[in-house]
Amino acid sequence: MFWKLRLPLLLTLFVGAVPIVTFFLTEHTPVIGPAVPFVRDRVESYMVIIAGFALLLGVVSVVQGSIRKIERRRPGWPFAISLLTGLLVMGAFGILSAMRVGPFQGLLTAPDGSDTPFYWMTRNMFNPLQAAMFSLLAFYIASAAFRAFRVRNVEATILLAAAFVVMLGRTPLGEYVFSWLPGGERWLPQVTDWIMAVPNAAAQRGIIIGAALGAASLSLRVILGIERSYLGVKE
Amino acid sequence: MVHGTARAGWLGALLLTATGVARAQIAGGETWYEPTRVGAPLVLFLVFSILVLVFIDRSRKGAQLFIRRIAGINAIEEAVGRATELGKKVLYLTGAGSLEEIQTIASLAVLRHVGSLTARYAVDLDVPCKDPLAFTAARETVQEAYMQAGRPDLHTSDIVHYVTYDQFAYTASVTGLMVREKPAANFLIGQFHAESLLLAETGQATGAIQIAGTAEITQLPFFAVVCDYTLMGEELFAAGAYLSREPAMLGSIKGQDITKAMLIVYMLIGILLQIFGVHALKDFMSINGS
Amino acid sequence: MNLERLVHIDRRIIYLLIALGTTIPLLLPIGLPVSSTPPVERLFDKIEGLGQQEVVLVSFDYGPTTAPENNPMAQATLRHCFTRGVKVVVVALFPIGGVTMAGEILEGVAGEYPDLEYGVDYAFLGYKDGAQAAMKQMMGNAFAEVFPQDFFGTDTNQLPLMRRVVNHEQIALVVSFSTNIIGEWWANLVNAQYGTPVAVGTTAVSAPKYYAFLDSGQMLGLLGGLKGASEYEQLLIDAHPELMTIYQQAGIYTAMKGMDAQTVDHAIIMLFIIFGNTVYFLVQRRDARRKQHQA
Amino acid sequence: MTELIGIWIGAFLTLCIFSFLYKDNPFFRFAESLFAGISLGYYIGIVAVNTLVPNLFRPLFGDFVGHAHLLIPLLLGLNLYTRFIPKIAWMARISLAVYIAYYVGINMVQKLQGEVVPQVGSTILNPIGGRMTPVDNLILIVGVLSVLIYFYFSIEHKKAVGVISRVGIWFLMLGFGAAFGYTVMARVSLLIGRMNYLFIDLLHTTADLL
Repeated sequence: MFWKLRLPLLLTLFVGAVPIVTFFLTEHTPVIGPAVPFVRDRVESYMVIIAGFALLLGVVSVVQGSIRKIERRRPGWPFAISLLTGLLVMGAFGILSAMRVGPFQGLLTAPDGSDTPFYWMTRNMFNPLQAAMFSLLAFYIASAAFRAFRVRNVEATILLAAAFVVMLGRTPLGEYVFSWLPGGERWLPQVTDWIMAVPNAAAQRGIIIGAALGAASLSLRVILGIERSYLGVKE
Repeated sequence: MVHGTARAGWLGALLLTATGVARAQIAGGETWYEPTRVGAPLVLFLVFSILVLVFIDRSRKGAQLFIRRIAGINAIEEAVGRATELGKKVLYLTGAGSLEEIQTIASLAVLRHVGSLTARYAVDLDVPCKDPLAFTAARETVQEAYMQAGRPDLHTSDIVHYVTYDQFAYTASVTGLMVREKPAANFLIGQFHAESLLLAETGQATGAIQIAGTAEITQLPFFAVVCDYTLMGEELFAAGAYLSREPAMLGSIKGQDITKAMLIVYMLIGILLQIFGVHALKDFMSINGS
Repeated sequence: MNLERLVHIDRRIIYLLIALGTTIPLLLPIGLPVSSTPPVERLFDKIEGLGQQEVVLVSFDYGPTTAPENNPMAQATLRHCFTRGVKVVVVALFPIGGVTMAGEILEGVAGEYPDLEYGVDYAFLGYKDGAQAAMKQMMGNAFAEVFPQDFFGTDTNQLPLMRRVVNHEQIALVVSFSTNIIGEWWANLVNAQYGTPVAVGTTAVSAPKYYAFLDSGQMLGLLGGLKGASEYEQLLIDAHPELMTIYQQAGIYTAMKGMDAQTVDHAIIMLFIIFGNTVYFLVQRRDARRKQHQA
Repeated sequence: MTELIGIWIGAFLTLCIFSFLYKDNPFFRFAESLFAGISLGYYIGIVAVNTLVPNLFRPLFGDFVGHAHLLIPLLLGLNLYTRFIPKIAWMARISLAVYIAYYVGINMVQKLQGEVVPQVGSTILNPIGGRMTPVDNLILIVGVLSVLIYFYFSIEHKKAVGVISRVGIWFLMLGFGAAFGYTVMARVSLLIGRMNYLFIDLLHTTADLL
């Protein structure tokens, strides 16, 4: 039990307390002073390295899953082949460049300044795919607005009204609506700015304060070993 | 025993900080403490920690603490139940964040609960992951949930699986999965970015009951508009504690609430004093600290 | 008529209209008028009031994903500086493609001004990671410390402009084009510490949270999304009509053209919301009547 | 020539993704699976070249004694792989515990210092004076406080508390609606960027290259 549960919990307590204590101190603090810059500068880079190792676990999971899919001829198994091909080609370029094997002397640009195959695939396949997926949001936001903004009750009406005014006020449309009144073309943009700066800011501030306290409380529960879903083992 | 050690260690850490600060004050010269942090942040930290610890202690000793109903949390069982009736799977996303993101930790706490429900009801669970560390932790969490529920036989390594680290490649895969496998319940809990709406809107189109939870201010509106239930900000962080019903967990929520009450009173007094030209309370909380 | 079918209208109809509403205005510009707002005017007036020897620091803190919004604002601001003869120092602090964006935009805009001399009228220092630390170091200590060489590999101290510009003391204004957090840091760290005026051009998503900085005076001006960028383009054309030729070229992308598409798409979405609510209202009324009949 | 092919591959993949709007189809599935594979391969390259080699392997192999401290992250990282050996699979949890604990500690103080303190400070404002009108100031104060009351868990939301938390919900809805409306712009902008790429850039570049 000690190794499986207590040791991780004791480590959690110790490792969690260190950044808290050093947060308030400087390197001039007696006794533990020298630890302060170490914690601030080094530990962070350690964590990045640990996260780097974790990626391989993910890769193993993907490869195992895809192979299983192909072996068992599950629905859509041919697409597992295109997945593995993309992974293999791109990953191989990456690993070879990291190890500087043969012609692979740079990840994105070769020493002579020319683009590598890795870069070519990034630019012509990876980036367009990212941008295309991202831009689907315009369609989704339109259909979500159509479906969700209904005058159902007080809350839904407030939501709708605020969204409607801001949508109007952020485009030239808002200027036309009241432009027949003197100075009217500035009304909706001004109302929009007001909504953003006053009630919206208030709501955000309330959420931020609450969420930060909630996060701090959860942090404390983790450090004290009360919350340990991720560790599994129960006492 | 562990808790005793934990508390002692914790208090020790506090004491160390306090003495460090006190000695720095006396010595003067080169500061031994961060002047902008020792001030409001330290006081808040101490008050908060002590309140949380006190209420954890009280709760453990049997004090009955009331926690109000949180609709999104109560709906979790209903959602898993529906999946059972329909014989379809439950999809659980832990968000885009890694383990440095506290929202991911909060999500794992909820996943633990969802995992034990799906184990108990023998419903399929699917947890595709974006972050490799979150993936590793989710795997531990789910495995343990199935063990605890007494159904290790239902646990397979297919449940928690890795997809890819890219935000939109991940989103494409998961939306594709939603459309093809039509899960009955989707949980979108953790840190989300622009993909929130792509996921939620696709899930809505497939007719799944959707429970979302995030503290990302920019994404909350989309979940609130599209999903059936949304755990907002602080509710997300409280969810794990609420679900566990463990006294220590509930005590920490109470401590956090009392801190909140104190801050509200502090703000009200501060505002009142501002009117009379006294700025002390505001200055104490200003960005540059003491 | 079956009202239920209208309530649950196929979402693909909405998708199709949005696709058309975006494409058509880009190919056949409408030229809707744009009026400006104070946060944009304040930045414009600031640059309009700068002397020819004064220096603006332009920081590219965004990447390709938000280029449709950020590019036009960066182009308009650079054009404004170059038209007025104000000196410009360009840096990039955004890790994913910031330096590429900076290079492309700068090359394009500077190309429109054949009289400009690199190193004298403007300098491009390149990319530095660790935005917060880099900001503090270049503004507090010296640009040359963070960027010993410029983007092209020349010693920074060899550039006549950079011999004059040491740190924040020679910078009249910082303009950050930012996707997310880096613009905030400019206001938080640089404006707070050195008092240098900071303006930020950001995406429409991030703009709301920047209002707090505008409010607190930590930020001089703010361009929010395409709207902010098109306002700036309009102010620029009004003040410097000679730039009209650039902005009216066919086949180039400007915030004003984008704004036309924006406006059409917004109109489509809002009409759908009105339509949805009308149908919803009719259904409610019909159901209420049916209930009455049954009773 | 490779450039021309590349540009058209990009355009083809863009259309494959867009086809999902109509319905799920083999083109989308192809693009989606390729996307998953390529992106994962991309991050393998990035992590290896930008993190593991320069921050770990090169310093360790170059000057082992000087960088012996890097054994800490190396061992913690390798320890994650104990997952594959059933008998000692639990050891991976130690690395997870260390990773989580460190960030949880940082999070805790940073949230209090960086979010609670400044937001509380800036809510303490004199309703009369400042940049905003007294009414705006009051609305802001009422908004922040009522939202905080809404998040109060350990009290029943009845009577006065119920009323205030209802007001809090209204503020939340107002904020959500506004943010939604505001985001519409950004999302449409992205689509404009893509359409611009498909209809203007693509044809221009093709014409230039031919």
